[in-house]
Amino acid sequence: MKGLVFFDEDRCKGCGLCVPVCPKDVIRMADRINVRGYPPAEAVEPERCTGCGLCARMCPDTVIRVYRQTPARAGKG
Amino acid sequence: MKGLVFFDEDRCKGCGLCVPVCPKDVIRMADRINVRGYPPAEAVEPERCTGCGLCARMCPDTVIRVYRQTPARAGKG
Amino acid sequence: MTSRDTERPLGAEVVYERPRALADVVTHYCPGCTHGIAHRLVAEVLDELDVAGRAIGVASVGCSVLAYKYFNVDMQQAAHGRAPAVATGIKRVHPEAVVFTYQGDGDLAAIGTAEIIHAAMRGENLTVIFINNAIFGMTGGQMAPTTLVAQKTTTTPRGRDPARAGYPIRVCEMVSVLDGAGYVARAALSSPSNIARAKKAVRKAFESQLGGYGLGLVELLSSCNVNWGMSPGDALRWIETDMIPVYPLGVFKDRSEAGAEAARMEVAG
Amino acid sequence: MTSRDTERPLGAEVVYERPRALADVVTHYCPGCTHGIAHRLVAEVLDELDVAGRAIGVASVGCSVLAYKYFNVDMQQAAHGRAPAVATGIKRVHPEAVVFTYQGDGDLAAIGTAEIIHAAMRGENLTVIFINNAIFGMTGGQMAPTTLVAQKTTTTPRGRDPARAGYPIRVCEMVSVLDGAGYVARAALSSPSNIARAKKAVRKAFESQLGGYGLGLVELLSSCNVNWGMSPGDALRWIETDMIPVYPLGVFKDRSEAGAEAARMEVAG
Amino acid sequence: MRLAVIMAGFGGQGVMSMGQLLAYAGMFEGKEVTWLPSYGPEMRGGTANCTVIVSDEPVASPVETKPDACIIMNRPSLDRFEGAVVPGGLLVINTSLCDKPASRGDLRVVALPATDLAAELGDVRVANMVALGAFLAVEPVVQAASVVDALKKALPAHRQNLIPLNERALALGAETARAQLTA
Amino acid sequence: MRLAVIMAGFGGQGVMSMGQLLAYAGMFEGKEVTWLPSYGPEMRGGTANCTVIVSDEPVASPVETKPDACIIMNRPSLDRFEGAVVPGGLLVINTSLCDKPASRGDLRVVALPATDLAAELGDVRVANMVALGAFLAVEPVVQAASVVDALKKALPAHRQNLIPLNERALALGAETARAQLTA
Amino acid sequence: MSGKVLMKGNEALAEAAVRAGCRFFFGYPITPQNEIPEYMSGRLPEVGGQFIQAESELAAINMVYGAGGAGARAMTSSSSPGVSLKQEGISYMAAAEVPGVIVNMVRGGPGLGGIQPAQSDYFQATRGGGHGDYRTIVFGPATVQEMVDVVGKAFELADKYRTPVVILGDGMLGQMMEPVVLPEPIDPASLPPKAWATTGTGGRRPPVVINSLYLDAAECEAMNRRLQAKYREICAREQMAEIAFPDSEYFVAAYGTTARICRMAIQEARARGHRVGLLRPVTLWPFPAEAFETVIGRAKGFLTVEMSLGQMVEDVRLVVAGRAPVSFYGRTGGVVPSSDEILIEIEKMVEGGGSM
Amino acid sequence: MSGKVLMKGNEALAEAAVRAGCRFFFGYPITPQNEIPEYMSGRLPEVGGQFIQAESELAAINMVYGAGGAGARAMTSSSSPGVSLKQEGISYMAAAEVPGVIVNMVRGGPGLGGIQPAQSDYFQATRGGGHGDYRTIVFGPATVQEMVDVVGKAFELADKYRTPVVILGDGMLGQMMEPVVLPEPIDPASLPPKAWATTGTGGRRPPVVINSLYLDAAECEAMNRRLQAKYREICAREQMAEIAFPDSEYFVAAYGTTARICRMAIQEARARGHRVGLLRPVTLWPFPAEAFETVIGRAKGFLTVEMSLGQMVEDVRLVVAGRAPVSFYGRTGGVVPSSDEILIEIEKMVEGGGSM
Ligand SMILES: Cc1ncc(C[n+]2csc(CCOP(=O)(O)OP(=O)(O)O)c2C)c(N)n1
Ligand SMILES: Cc1ncc(C[n+]2csc(CCOP(=O)(O)OP(=O)(O)O)c2C)c(N)n1
Ligand code: SF4
Ligand code: SF4
Ligand code: SF4
Ligand code: SF4
Repeated sequence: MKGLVFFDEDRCKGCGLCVPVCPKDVIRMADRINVRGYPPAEAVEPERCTGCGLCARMCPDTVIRVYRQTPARAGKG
Repeated sequence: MKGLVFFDEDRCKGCGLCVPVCPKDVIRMADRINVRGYPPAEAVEPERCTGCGLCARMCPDTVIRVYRQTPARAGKG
Repeated sequence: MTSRDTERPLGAEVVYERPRALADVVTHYCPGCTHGIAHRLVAEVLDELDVAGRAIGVASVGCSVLAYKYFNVDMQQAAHGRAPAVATGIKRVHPEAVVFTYQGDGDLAAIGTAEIIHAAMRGENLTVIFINNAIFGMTGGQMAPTTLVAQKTTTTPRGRDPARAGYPIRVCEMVSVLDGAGYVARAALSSPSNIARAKKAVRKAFESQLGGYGLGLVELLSSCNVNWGMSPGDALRWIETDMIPVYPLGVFKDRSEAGAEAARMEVAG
Repeated sequence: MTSRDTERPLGAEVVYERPRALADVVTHYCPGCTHGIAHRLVAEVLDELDVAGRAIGVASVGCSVLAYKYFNVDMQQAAHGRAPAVATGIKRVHPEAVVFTYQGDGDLAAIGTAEIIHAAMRGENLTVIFINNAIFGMTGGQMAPTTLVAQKTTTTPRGRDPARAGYPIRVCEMVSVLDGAGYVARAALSSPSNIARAKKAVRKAFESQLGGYGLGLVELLSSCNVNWGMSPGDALRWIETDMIPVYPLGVFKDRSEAGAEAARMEVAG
Repeated sequence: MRLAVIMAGFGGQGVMSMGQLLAYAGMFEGKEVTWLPSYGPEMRGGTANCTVIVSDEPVASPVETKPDACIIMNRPSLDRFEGAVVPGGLLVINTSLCDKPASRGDLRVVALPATDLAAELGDVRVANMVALGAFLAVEPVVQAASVVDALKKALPAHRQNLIPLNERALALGAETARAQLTA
Repeated sequence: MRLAVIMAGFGGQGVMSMGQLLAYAGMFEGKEVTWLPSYGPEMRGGTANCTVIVSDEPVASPVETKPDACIIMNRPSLDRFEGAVVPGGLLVINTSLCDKPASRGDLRVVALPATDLAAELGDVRVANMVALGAFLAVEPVVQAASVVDALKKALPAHRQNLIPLNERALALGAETARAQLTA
Repeated sequence: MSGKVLMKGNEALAEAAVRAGCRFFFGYPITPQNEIPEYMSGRLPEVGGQFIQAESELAAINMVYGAGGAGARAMTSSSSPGVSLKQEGISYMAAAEVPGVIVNMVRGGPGLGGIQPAQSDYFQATRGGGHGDYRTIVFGPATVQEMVDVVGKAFELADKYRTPVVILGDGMLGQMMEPVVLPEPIDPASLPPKAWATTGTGGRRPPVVINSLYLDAAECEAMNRRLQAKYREICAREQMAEIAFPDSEYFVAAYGTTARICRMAIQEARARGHRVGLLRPVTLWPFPAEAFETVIGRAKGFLTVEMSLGQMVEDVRLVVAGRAPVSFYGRTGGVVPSSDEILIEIEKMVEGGGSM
Repeated sequence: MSGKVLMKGNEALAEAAVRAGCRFFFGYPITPQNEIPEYMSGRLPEVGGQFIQAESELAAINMVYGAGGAGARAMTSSSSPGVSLKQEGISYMAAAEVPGVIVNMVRGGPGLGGIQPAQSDYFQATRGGGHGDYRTIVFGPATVQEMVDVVGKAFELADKYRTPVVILGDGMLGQMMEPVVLPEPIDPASLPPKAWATTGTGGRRPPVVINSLYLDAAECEAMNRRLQAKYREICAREQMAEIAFPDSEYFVAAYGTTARICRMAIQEARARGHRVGLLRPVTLWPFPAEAFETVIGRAKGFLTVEMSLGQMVEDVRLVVAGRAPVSFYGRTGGVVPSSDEILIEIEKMVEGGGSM
C-alpha cells in the first residue's frame, strides 16, 4: 500500500506532534522558517509513507492531507 | 414511667402534627383559638403520657416540653 | 398541663426542652412547616456539641430567610444561592468558628448550584443544612429543580414534564462525587423516627466540620404543605410515599475515621 | 510532497482531508495546542452526520473564544460559562437544529457550573464539547477546578494544595448522576489511538442529541503546553501519565438504545 | 364620582376576590376602576387587604391612604384601618370576627355578623358577599346586579351553581345594613 | 530631558525585560520613568512590545504614539513602528532577524546583527542587551553601568553569574553602534 | 365594556407579550413579578411557545440572548436583585445587537431589601447598568393599559434597532388590576425574517455569527461608534412623554406609578390656584428632552418626584441645565409617597423653595 | 532612590493592599488584572492570609461579603464583564454595611469587548451599578503611586464608613510599571475591633446579624435614610481632586490614565498661549464638586475627556449646571486618545466650539 502525504506548509506551526507518531519515520522538522515564522514539518523519503493517516489525525492545524494509492487503481483515475 | 407534657399554647400554630404521633393518644386540638388565631394542641388525660417525647420531636414550633418522673425520684427534688 | 407554665418540674428528667441555641421567638413559618423542625435539630446539635458560642450561621433566601432571627448565634444573611461563598469567606477569616449555611432547594440547587459544588470541591470545612421541599416556598410555589416528575406547581401547572422542564436533581448523589465532600447524607423530617435519624445526620455534618473532613451536607426532605396544597399531616405522608422513592435516604459519604464502616450500616436508614 | 499542492491526487483514496465544516483559516492556537484537534473532530463528525447545514455552535470564553471563526456553521459567542444557557435558548427556538457548545474547563467547570448541571438536569438535547486542559489557558495559566493536586499554576505558585484550593473536579462523574444526561464520556487527545476513540465519543454525543436522548457531553483531556511550561510532545505524555489516572477515560452514561451494552464494552477504552 | 374602598381581613376570607368583583362590576358599568392588593409574606397566614377605586374619571393613583370606606372582616383590620378613613366615611364591620366596636365618632358604621350570617346561609365562605352587600346598600357605587354579572364571568362553569347562594348573601347583607341605617 | 523609546520583537526575545532594565536604570539615576507593555493575546507566539519613557519631569502619559526611538528586534516590528518615530529620531535595528533596511530617510539608524553578535558571545538570549548597548551609545539617557546595577537587582542569586555576559553584550552593542556612527 | 378585561398588571403584561409574538420566556421567580412566569408557563405551550424556569437570572438572560440571536421574540422578567444579575448578559446583548425584552418590576433595595414597589433601579436601567458604553431603551409605563401598550412597542423597537429593551415597572404596577384592552395578536411567522439570526446555514449561505468580541481596540471602538449612531437615531425618533397642562408655570416630573400620584396632587394644587403641570416621561431612555424643551422657556421650576432618593432628577437637571430651579422629593425602600406629601412639595416649589 | 521600587500597577496595588492589612483576597482571573490574584496567591500565605480563586466573580464578591462581615479587610478584583457580575453582591454589601474593596481594571466593552484600557464603567461604578439607592466610594487613580496610595485610603474609608469602596483603574494602569514608594505595612491585629462583625458570640454577648432584608417598607426606607446620611457625610468630607493651573480660563476635566494624557496636551496648549488648566477628580464618587466650584466662577469652558463615549461628563454638567459650556471628547473600546487629538479639542474649546 502506498501512501501520499502532503503538508500545507504555511499552516504549520512547527509543534512537531506529527513526527513521533509516524510509524515509518517519514516526517521531520525542516531547517527553514515558513511565512508564520515556524520551522515546518516535511516528509523525508515520502515513498516510505503507507498512508496510515496517523500524522494527520495528530496534527492540530490540519496541515496534513493523506491519500492511499493502491497499485492496482493507481492508473485508473 | 410517668410523663409530664407541657404545651406553650401561645406558640402553637394548630398544625396537628403532634396528635397522631402520640402512642397514647394523649393529644387533641382544642376548640378555642389562641392569641395567634389557631386552635392549640392540648393534652387530654395527661396521666396517660409516658414521656416518650415523640410529640415534642415532631412539633415544628417548640411548643411542647416533656419530662419524665420516675416514681422513685419523684419526691426527691 | 396545657398551661404556659415554663418552670421545669422539680426532680423530673428532661426529655425535651427548647434548645438554648434557638431564639425564644415564634417563627413566621406556616403551621406544620418542617423548617421549624430543621431549625430545632440544628440548635439541638449546636447545644450538644457546645459550639453555639463559636457558631456563625449563614441564612439564605427562601422561606428561611429570617433564620438570622431564630438562632442564638452570630448570623449573616446571604444573597440568593451564595450562602456557601459567604460561609467560605467567614470560615477563612475564623477557621476556629463553626460555620453553617441553611439553604432551600431553590437556593442551593438552582441559583446556587455553582457555589455548593465548589464549596464541596474546595473541601471547605462547613456544614450545609439543605432543605429539600420540592418547591420554591417563599415565592409562592414555583417549580424547584427538586420538584418531582408530574408534580404540579405554579410554573408547571400541568405537572412537571421532563421533556420541557427536566428531571429532579439529586444533590447528595452529585455532591458526594466530589473529593472535598466530607459527609453527605439524606434524611426526612416526616416522622419521629426519621427525625431522630435526621438529627444524627445533622450532628455528623457538624462533626465533619469539627474534624476537618471537609464539607458536611445534610439534605432534609421537608414539607411545604401550603404550596403543595395539602394538610400538614398529608404533606408528611407525601414525603414518605412520593419523595423518598425519588430521593432515597442514607449516608452517601463519610470521610471521618468511623465513616466508612458507619456508612455501610446506616444506608438502610 | 511538502508543497502547497492542494489538489487531490487522481484516483487516490482519501485517508485524510480537511473537513468541510472547518473553516479554511489558520487558528490562533499555540503550536501543538490540542484545541485544534478537538475542532477537527467536531467538524469531521458534523460532516459525517451531514448536519453542518443545520448546526448552530456556541463559542465560549477561553482560548477557544474565536471558535466562531473556525467552524463553517452559524455560531453564537456566549458569555463566560453561559454557553449551555445560550444553547438552550437556541435549541428551543430551533428544535430541528443541531446545537453544540465548545467550552473549556474554566468556562464549564468553574463559572459555568450551574449552567452545565442544569442543561443536563433539563435533558436539553445539546452536544457539549468540554476541553479539560487542567488550566485557564487564555488568561495566562491560572488554576482551573480541574488542575491536579500539586500542579503549579500562576495562582497556585507552590502547587495546588487541597487544603486551601480543593481537589480536581470530575465533571463526567458528576454530570452522569443527572437523569437528563444522555451520553457522557471522557476521552484524551494524547495519541492517534486516543484521538480515534475521542472521535467516536464526539460522534456519540451528537447522536445522543439527534436521537433525543438528552445532553451529550464529551470531556476531552487536552494539553496546554504553553501554560504547562512543556514542549507539545511532553504535554501529550503528561496527559497520559498524570491526567488519565485522575480522570479515567470511558463512557459514563449512554441512554441510547445500544448504549447500555456499548458502555460495558468501551469503559476499558 | 370617585370612591376608594379598602377591604381587609384574614387570608382566606375572600377579601381579595370581593375587591375584584367590585372592580369588575364597576368596569361593566363603564366606570374607571383599579384594584390593588397588599402582597408579600404578610399575606401568609396573616392579614390581607386590597384597595378598590371606582371613579368616573381615569384613576390617578391606585393607592389610597385616606379611603372613603373600609370593609373590615376581622379585628386586626379594624385596628389597622379605622384611623385611615376620611371623616364622614363608611366602616362596614364583620362583628363575627371583630369583638371591638369602632372607636371613631365621625364615621358612618355598619356592623353586622357577616360570618354568622353566611353560616346561616349555609357557607361561611360567602361572608365576603354579605359584607359587600351591606357596603353597596350604603354606597351604591355599583349595582348589586353588576356584581352578580361579574361573578358569572369569574366563576368557572362547574361553579356557576354557586351564583344563587352569592346573590342571597348580597341581599342579606344589604337588608341587614338598611335595617341598621333606618334603625 | 524626556525620551520615549519603543522596543519591539518576537515574544521570547527579551524585549520586555530590556525595557524594564532601562526603566530601572533610569529610576536608579533619579529620573522619572514609566514602562508600558503591550498585553493580551497578541503576545501569544506573536510580537511583543513595550514603551519606556525616561524623563526629568513626572511622566504625563505612559503612552507614546510618536517615540523618540525604537529598538526593532525583528521584521514585523519594523513594519509596525518605523512610521511612528519622530523625524530625526533613532532606529536600532537587529538585522539578524530583519531582512529589510529602514525606509525613512529622516531618521538616525543603527543597524546591527544583534542576535548573531549575541550568538558569538555564547548566548542568543543577550541579543537584547546588545541592542540596548547600541541604543545607549547613541542616546545615553542612562549610563550602561546603571543598567548593570538594575540587572544585579533583577537577577536572582543563582543567576548573578550571568552579569559579566550581559556586560559584554552591552559593551559589544555600544562599540558596534559607535563604529557605525563614526563610519 | 368594549373588549375590556380586568387584569393584574403582571398578567396583562405577559398576555400582551404573547400577543406581540413573544414565544419564548426564560425566567426565575422573584416577588413581585411571579405572575409573569406563572402566566407564561401556562400560556406559552398553548401557542406553540416555550417556557423555561431557568436555574437563575443569569441563565435566563443568556437564554434570551440565545433565543433572540436565533431570531425569536424572547423575554425575561425579574425584580431588582435578579436584574442586577442580568447586567452582564444585557451588556452582551447590546454589544452583539441581539433584540430582547427585559422586565424589571422594581422593589425596594439595595441588597435583599423588601418587596414593596420602588423606582430605585432607574440609574441601572437608563445608564446601561452593565459594563461598557451602551444603552437600552427603557419604558416606564404608568398604567396597566400603558404597560400592555409598551410591551408591543418594546418588541417592535427591539427588533427594529436590534437592541435589548427594558420595561421598568414596579411592584404596584405588577400587582394591581385595571381594565385593559388587549391588542390583536401578531403571528410571529408574519414578522419580517431576520437574515442576521442563527438558523443553520442550510448549506445555502455563509455562516452568521452573533458576537461581541473585538480584540482589536480600533474594531471595538468601531462597534461602539455603530452602537452610538444607533442610539442617536433612537434619541431622535423614539422619545415618548406626556405633558398635562402644558401651559403651566411649574412642572412636576415623574414617571410610572409615582406620576399617577403626582397627578392627584397636581389636581389638588390647581384647585388651589397653582399653575402646575405634569411632565411624565414614558421612555426613560431616550429621556424625553424634547418634551422638556417645549416647556423650559416658560417654566419657573421643576419638582421631580420618585420612589427613590434621587435618580431621574439627574436627567431632569441635565436637560434643564440651570435654566430653572429643579427640586426633588422622594420616598424609597417600598414606601409610596402620598399625594398630600407631594402637594406640600409643590407648594414649596411655588413659594420659591425649589433648589437647583 | 529613597525606597522606590519599579512595579507593575497590578502588583503594586496588590502589595499595597497587603500593607493596608488586607489578608483575604477572593478573585477570578480576567485580563487585564490577572497579576493581582497571581500576586496575592503567592503573597498572602506569607503573611498568614488566605487567597481563594473563586469559582466565579459572583462567588468572589460574596466571599468578600462573608469575610468583610466577619471583620476582616478583604478585597476582590476583576475587569468589566466580571464586575458586572458583582453588582448584586456590591448592592448587598452597601445595604448590609459590609466594608470591602473592589478593584475594576476597566477594559473595552460592552459585551466581551476587548482587553485594552477603557473608562466606560464610570456610570456603573459611580451610580451604584446594582439595584437600589446606594453609592460606593470610587477612586480613579492616575499613576501607579496614586493607586498604591488610594488602596490604603480605600481600606480605611471602607472600615470607617462600613461601605464597599471601588478602585476604578484601567488596563494600562494595571499593566504599566512605574517607580513607587510603598507604605509601611499595617498589622491587621492593630486595627480597631469591629463590634458589629460576626465572630461567634462566645456566649458573652447577644448575636450580631449582618443583613439587608427589610420586609417592612418603612424599615427599608429607614435603612436607606441611614445610608443617605452616611453618603452625605462622605460627600462633605471625602472629595479628592487635583487642580493644575487653577487660575486658567478653560479647564480640561479628566481622571485616571486619560488625565495624564490631558496633562501633556495642556502643557502643549499652554505653550501655545492658551490659559488651560486640568481638573482631575481623584474620587469619582463623591464627585469633587467643591473643586469645580473653586473655578466655575471664572471658567469660560470645560472640556471633559474620557476613554468612554461620555459618562463622567454628566457629572461635570451637573456641577456646572449651565454656568459655562461643557464639551466632550472621548475614545472608547480600548483606544487611548493621543495628546494631539486632545490638543485639537482644547483649541476648539478655546475658539468657542464648546457646546453645553
Ligand atoms: C437573585 C434573587 N433571585 C430570586 C429571588 C427570589 N426568591 C426568593 S426565595 C426564592 C426561592 C425559594 O425557594 P427555596 O430555596 O426552595 O426555599 P423555600 O422557600 O422553599 O424554603 C426565590 C427564587 C431573590 N430574592 N433573589
Ligand atoms: C465574566 C468573565 N470572567 C472572566 C473572564 C476572563 N476569562 C477569559 S477565558 C477564562 C478562562 C479560560 O479557561 P478555560 O475555560 O479553561 O479555557 P482555555 O483557555 O484553557 O481553553 C477567563 C477566566 C471573562 N472573559 N469573563
Ligand atoms: S410525650 Fe409521648 S406519650 Fe406524652 S404526649 Fe407526647 S407523644 Fe404522647
Ligand atoms: S405540633 Fe406543635 S404547633 Fe403543631 S399542633 Fe402540635 S403543639 Fe401545636
Ligand atoms: S411556604 Fe412552605 S416552606 Fe414556606 S413556611 Fe410555608 S410551608 Fe414552610
Ligand atoms: S494557551 Fe494553552 S489552551 Fe490556549 S491556545 Fe495556547 S496551548 Fe492552547
